[in-house]
Amino acid sequence: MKKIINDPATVVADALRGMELAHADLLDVQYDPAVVVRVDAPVPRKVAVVSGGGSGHEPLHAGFVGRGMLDAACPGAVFTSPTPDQVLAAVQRTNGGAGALLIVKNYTGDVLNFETAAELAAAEGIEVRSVVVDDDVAVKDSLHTAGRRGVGGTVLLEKIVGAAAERGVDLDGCEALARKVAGQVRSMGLALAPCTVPHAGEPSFTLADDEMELGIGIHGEPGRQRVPVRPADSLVPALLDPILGDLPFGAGDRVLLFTNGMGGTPLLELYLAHGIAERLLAERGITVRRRLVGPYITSLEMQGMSLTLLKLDDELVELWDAPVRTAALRWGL
Amino acid sequence: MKKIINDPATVVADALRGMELAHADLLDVQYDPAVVVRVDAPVPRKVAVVSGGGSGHEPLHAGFVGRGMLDAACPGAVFTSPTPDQVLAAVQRTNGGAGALLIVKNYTGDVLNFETAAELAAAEGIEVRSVVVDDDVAVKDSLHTAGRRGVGGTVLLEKIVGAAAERGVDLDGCEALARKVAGQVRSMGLALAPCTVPHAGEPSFTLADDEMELGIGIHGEPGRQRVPVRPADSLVPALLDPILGDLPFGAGDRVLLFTNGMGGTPLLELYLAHGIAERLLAERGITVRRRLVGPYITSLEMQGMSLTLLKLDDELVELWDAPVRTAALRWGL
Amino acid sequence: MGCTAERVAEALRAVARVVAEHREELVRLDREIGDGDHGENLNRGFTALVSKLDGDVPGTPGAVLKSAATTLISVVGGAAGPLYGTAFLRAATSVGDAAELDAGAVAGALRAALEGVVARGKAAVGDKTMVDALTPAVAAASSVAATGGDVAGVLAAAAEAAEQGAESTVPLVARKGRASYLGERSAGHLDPGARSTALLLRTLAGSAR
Amino acid sequence: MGCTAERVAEALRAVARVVAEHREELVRLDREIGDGDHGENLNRGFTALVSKLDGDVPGTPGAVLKSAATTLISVVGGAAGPLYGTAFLRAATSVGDAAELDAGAVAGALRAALEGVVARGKAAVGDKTMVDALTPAVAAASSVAATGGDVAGVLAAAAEAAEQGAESTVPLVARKGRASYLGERSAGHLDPGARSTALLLRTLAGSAR
Ligand SMILES: Nc1ncnc2c1ncn2[C@@H]1O[C@H](COP(=O)(O)OP(=O)(O)O)[C@@H](O)[C@H]1O
Ligand SMILES: Nc1ncnc2c1ncn2[C@@H]1O[C@H](COP(=O)(O)OP(=O)(O)O)[C@@H](O)[C@H]1O
Ligand SMILES: [Mg+2]
Ligand SMILES: [Mg+2]
Ligand SMILES: [Mg+2]
Ligand SMILES: [Mg+2]
Repeated sequence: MKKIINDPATVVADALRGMELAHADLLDVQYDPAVVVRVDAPVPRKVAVVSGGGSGHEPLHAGFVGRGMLDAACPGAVFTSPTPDQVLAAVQRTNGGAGALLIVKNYTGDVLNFETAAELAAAEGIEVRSVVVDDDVAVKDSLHTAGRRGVGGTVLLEKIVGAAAERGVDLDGCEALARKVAGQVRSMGLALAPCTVPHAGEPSFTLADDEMELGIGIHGEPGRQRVPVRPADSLVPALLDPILGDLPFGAGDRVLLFTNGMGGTPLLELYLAHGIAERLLAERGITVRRRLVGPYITSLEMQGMSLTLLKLDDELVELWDAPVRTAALRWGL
Repeated sequence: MKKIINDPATVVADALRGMELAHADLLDVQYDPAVVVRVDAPVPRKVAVVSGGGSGHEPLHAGFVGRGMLDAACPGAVFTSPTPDQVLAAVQRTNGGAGALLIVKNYTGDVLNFETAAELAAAEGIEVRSVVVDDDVAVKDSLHTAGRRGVGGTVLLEKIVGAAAERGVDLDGCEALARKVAGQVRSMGLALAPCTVPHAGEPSFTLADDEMELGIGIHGEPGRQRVPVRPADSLVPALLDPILGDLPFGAGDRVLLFTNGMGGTPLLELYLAHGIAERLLAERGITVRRRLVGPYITSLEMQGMSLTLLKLDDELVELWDAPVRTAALRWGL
Repeated sequence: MGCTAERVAEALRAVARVVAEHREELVRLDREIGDGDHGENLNRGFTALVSKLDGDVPGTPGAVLKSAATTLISVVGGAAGPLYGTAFLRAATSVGDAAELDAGAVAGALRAALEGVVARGKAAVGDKTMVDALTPAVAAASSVAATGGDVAGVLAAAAEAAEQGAESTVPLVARKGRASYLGERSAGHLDPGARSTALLLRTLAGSAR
Repeated sequence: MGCTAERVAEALRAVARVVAEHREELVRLDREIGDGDHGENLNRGFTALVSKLDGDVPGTPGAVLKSAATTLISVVGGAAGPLYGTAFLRAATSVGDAAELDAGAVAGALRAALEGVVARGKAAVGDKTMVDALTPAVAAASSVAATGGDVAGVLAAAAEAAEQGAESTVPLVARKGRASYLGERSAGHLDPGARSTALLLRTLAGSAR
C-alpha cells in the first residue's frame, strides 16, 4: 500500500488539520469528537443542515460545509459512519434555534448512528429531522437488502437543501424539500480499479485486467455484476439505462446530470463520459438543464465513475443556482 | 489498460465535446484545430491570455478558461504539445486589439510550437509576447538539460496574469507580471504509481511496491531519483526542502502554498500533506497567506502530488483574490 | 463464585486482546462482503474501553457493562458500534445493580443483548448477521442456566453455539447490512459480525473458567 | 534517373507505412526516457500527409517536401513536429523548384534539413537526439555525392550512417529534450528521435533503389 499518510489510525484527524489550515475562512474543525462546522455557526434562526459519513469520500461531506450548503459535517473513520457523539456535537454547535436537518446516506451504520444522535439531540430539546438518501439503483430495494445505498444524489440534495435553509426556509420546509429531492434522484456507478483502505492495507477487491465492476458502491463494496470492460459508448448506457428506467425519467423531463469521478479517474475521461451521457439523454428527449462534472463523492483512489440524474423543476433549478461558498462547490459568492 | 474512452485517437476531441456541453456558459470549443475559448471572446481592448499544452493534465488548461483567467487554451494530443495552428487560431479568436500573451510551459515541444505560432501571429500583425514557466526544481537548469519543466507554477501564473488582464493591464504590464511570477515560483512533485497514456496502452513507468519516484514530471517522465516510500512526515520535506533552498524562500517571506494532486491521489491525502507542509513552513518563519489544495495540474490517473510555493507581495495577493470564473477555479463571480 | 465487576472488566480486557489479535482476520472477512473495516472498528472501540477501565473500574457488573456500551457507541461507529453498543446497554440494564452475576443473570443479560440488537437492526436468523451467532448462543445459555449450570457453563455453551451459528452464515445470502448489496454473491463467506460475536463469547467463556 | 515529385511522394508514402509499422517501437523507446508519444505523433503526422498526397501531389519535389513540412508542423505537435517540420521546410527551400533532384540536390537537401533542426533545437552531436543520426547521415551523403554517387547511393550511405548514429545514442546521457530530465538515467537507451530519423532515411533509400 502506497499512501501519503503517517499512521492509518490518525489519517482522518491528520487530514482535518490540513483542511482546517487550507480553508480557515470557511470552516472550523473540532477534533474530539471530529466535527467540521461553518465558520459563522450557529447562524441564528437558520435551520442547521448537518451531514456526515465515513471519510474517504472527499470532498463529501466536509468540502461542502459553508454558506449555502452544509452547516456541519461529521467525518467518521475511513469508510466508517460517524458516531452519535459526533453528530450530536455537530447539531449542538450549529443549531441556531430553528432545529437541525440530518442528511443520512442509507447504510445500516449511518442510519443507526444518526438515529441515536437524533434521539440524544431531541432529549436536549433540539428539534431534529432526518432524511435518508437512497438513490443507488444498483441495489434492489427489497426486503432482501438493507435498501438502496445513498450515493451521488447526496451531493445534489445537500446543495439544494442548503440553499433553502440559507434563505430561511423552516425545518418543515427543508425536510419536505429534502424528501422531494431524495424522491427524484437516481444514481449508478462502476469501478475499473479498486481502492485501498489505509487500515486494511490491501485493495478492497480485485479485478482482472479486462474486468469492471458494475453497480459499485462508494466503499469498495463489490457491485452486483462483474463484466468485461467495454468502450465508453457502451459503458455509459450501462449506467444510464438502469437510472432512466427506475424513476422513470422520460421524454420532456428536465434534469440535472451529475457525472462523478470515483477519485482515481482522470477528468478527461469524465468529460468524455459526460458528453456521451448528454447525447443519450438528448436522444430520449430529456433536457439537461444543469450539470456537475468532477470527483465530488469519491472512494479514495478508486478508478471509476457514477452518473446521477435529478429531475428538475423551476424551484430546484433556482435553488441549485443559488450562491454557495464551500471548499468544493462555489459560485455566486 | 482500463479507461473510459472509445478510441485513443479521438480521446481529446471526445472529451472536449463533454466539456463544451458541461460548461456552455463559460466556453466555446472549436475542433479543427482544437481550441477552447471563453464564451465572450474576443474581449475588446483586453490582452488575450492564451496557454495550452498536451492534454491529460486536466483541469489545466481548458478548465481555467473564463473570466479572470485564460482567454483560450490549446489542448494538444495526450501529453503532446499543441501545434502552431492551434495556438494561432486561439490568438486570432481572442485578440481584442491589445495583443496576446502566450503562457508556455518549458518543454522543447511546447516552446517550439508556441514560437512558430508567435511568428505566424506577428506576421498577421497581432502583437504577441511569450512567457516560459520553468518552476520545477527537480530538474537542474543547466547546459546539460532542456532546462526546468513548467509545472504547478503555471496554474498560479495563469490566475494572476489573467486577473491583471481582466483589469485592463496592457501587454507590457501583463508580460512583466508574468515574468515576475515565473521568477518567484518553485515546485516539485513525486509519484507513487504511474499513469497510462491511452495510445501507449501501458504504464509510463513501473515502480516496485515499496518505491516512489521523486521529482516526477507531469508527463510520467521518470523523475531524478527512485527512493523507498516513506511516511508523509518525511515525504513532504523531501518536496519542500529543495523548493525552499532554491529561490531561496526564508523567514519573513509570505507565500502561496499550492498542494496539488497528480490525478489519482485522494483529497484526504492531499489535505494531510498540506497540513504537514503548512507546519513546516511555520517552523521556518514563512507565512502562508493563500493556499490552493486539489488536483489542478494532473498527469492522468497518476498517484502522487506536488508542492508549489509562490512568494507573495500585496499586488500578487490582490490579483490572486480577484474574481475568477472558470470550470475549475471560481470565486467572487 | 458469581461474576463481580472486576471479573467482568477482566473479561472485557481479554476480549480487547482477542479482538486485536483477530483484527486483520475480521478486516479480511469484511473486505470480502463488506467494506473492510469491522476488525478496525472493534479494535478501536475495545482499545478505548481498556483505557477507560485502566482509569477506573465501576463498582457493579452492570456499571461496567454500561461503560462498555457508551464507549463502544461513541468510538466504534459503523453498524457494529450501535449494535454492540446497544447489546451491552441492554445487558447492563438487565443485570441492574447486582454486585455479582449468577448464571441466570448472565443468560438473561445475553437475551437482553440479543433483543437489543434485533430492536436496532431488525435482522432475523438467516439474514447473515451477528444475530445468527447470538440467537443460538442465547438459547444455549438459557437452557444451561435453567438446568442449574454455572456462569462458566452458561458462557461455554453460548460460545459453542455462537461458533456454530457463525459458521452457519457461510452459505447464506445476506439480507441485512452491507453484504446484502451483493445478493447471491454474498454466499460462501463468513459474516464478520457473526465471527466477532463468536470470538467475544468464546473469550468471555474462557475468562469465566 | 533523377528524383521526380511523384517519386518523392511515393517515398513519403513508404515512410508513412514504416512509421505505422514502428509506431509501437517508437512509443516504447519514448516511454523509457520520454513521455511515450513519439511513435503516435509521427504516425498521426504521416497518416495525415498520405491523405493529403492522396488528394493531390504537387508538381515539383520541392513542393511535395513543403507540403510534408506544413502537414507535419500542423498535425504532429510535440518536439518532433516542429523539428521534422523545419527539416522538411528547409529541404524544400534547398531544392527550389527543380523538376527532378540529382544526387547533389538530395545531399544538399539533407544538409539543409540538418541545419534547420539545429537552428530550431540547438542540439549538438552527443546530446542524444535526432541530430546524432542526421549529422553523420549528412556527412556520408555529401561525400558520396561529391564522389559521383547517384541518388540511391547517397541515400543508402545516409541511411547506413544514420543507423550507426542512432545506435551511438544508446550510451549517451541526454542533454536536450525530455530525456535530459533523467540525467544519468537516460544512458543505456536508444533515442526515439534518432531511431525515427534512421528509419526515415532507410525507407527513403529503399524507395530510391
Ligand atoms: N441490521 C443488522 N442487524 C444485525 N447485525 C448487522 C446488521 N447490519 C450489519 N450487521 C452486522 O454488522 C457487521 C458489519 O459491521 P461493520 O463492518 O463494523 O459495519 P459497517 O457495515 O458499517 O462497515 C456485519 O458483519 C453484520 O454481522
Ligand atoms: N532540442 C532538440 N533538438 C533535436 N532533437 C530533439 C530536441 N529535443 C527533442 N528532440 C528529439 O525529439 C524526440 C522526441 O520527440 P517526441 O516524443 O515526438 O516529442 P516530445 O518530447 O515533445 O514528446 C527525441 O527523441 C529527440 O530525438
Ligand atoms: Mg464501514
Ligand atoms: Mg510529448
Ligand atoms: Mg464494515
Ligand atoms: Mg515524446
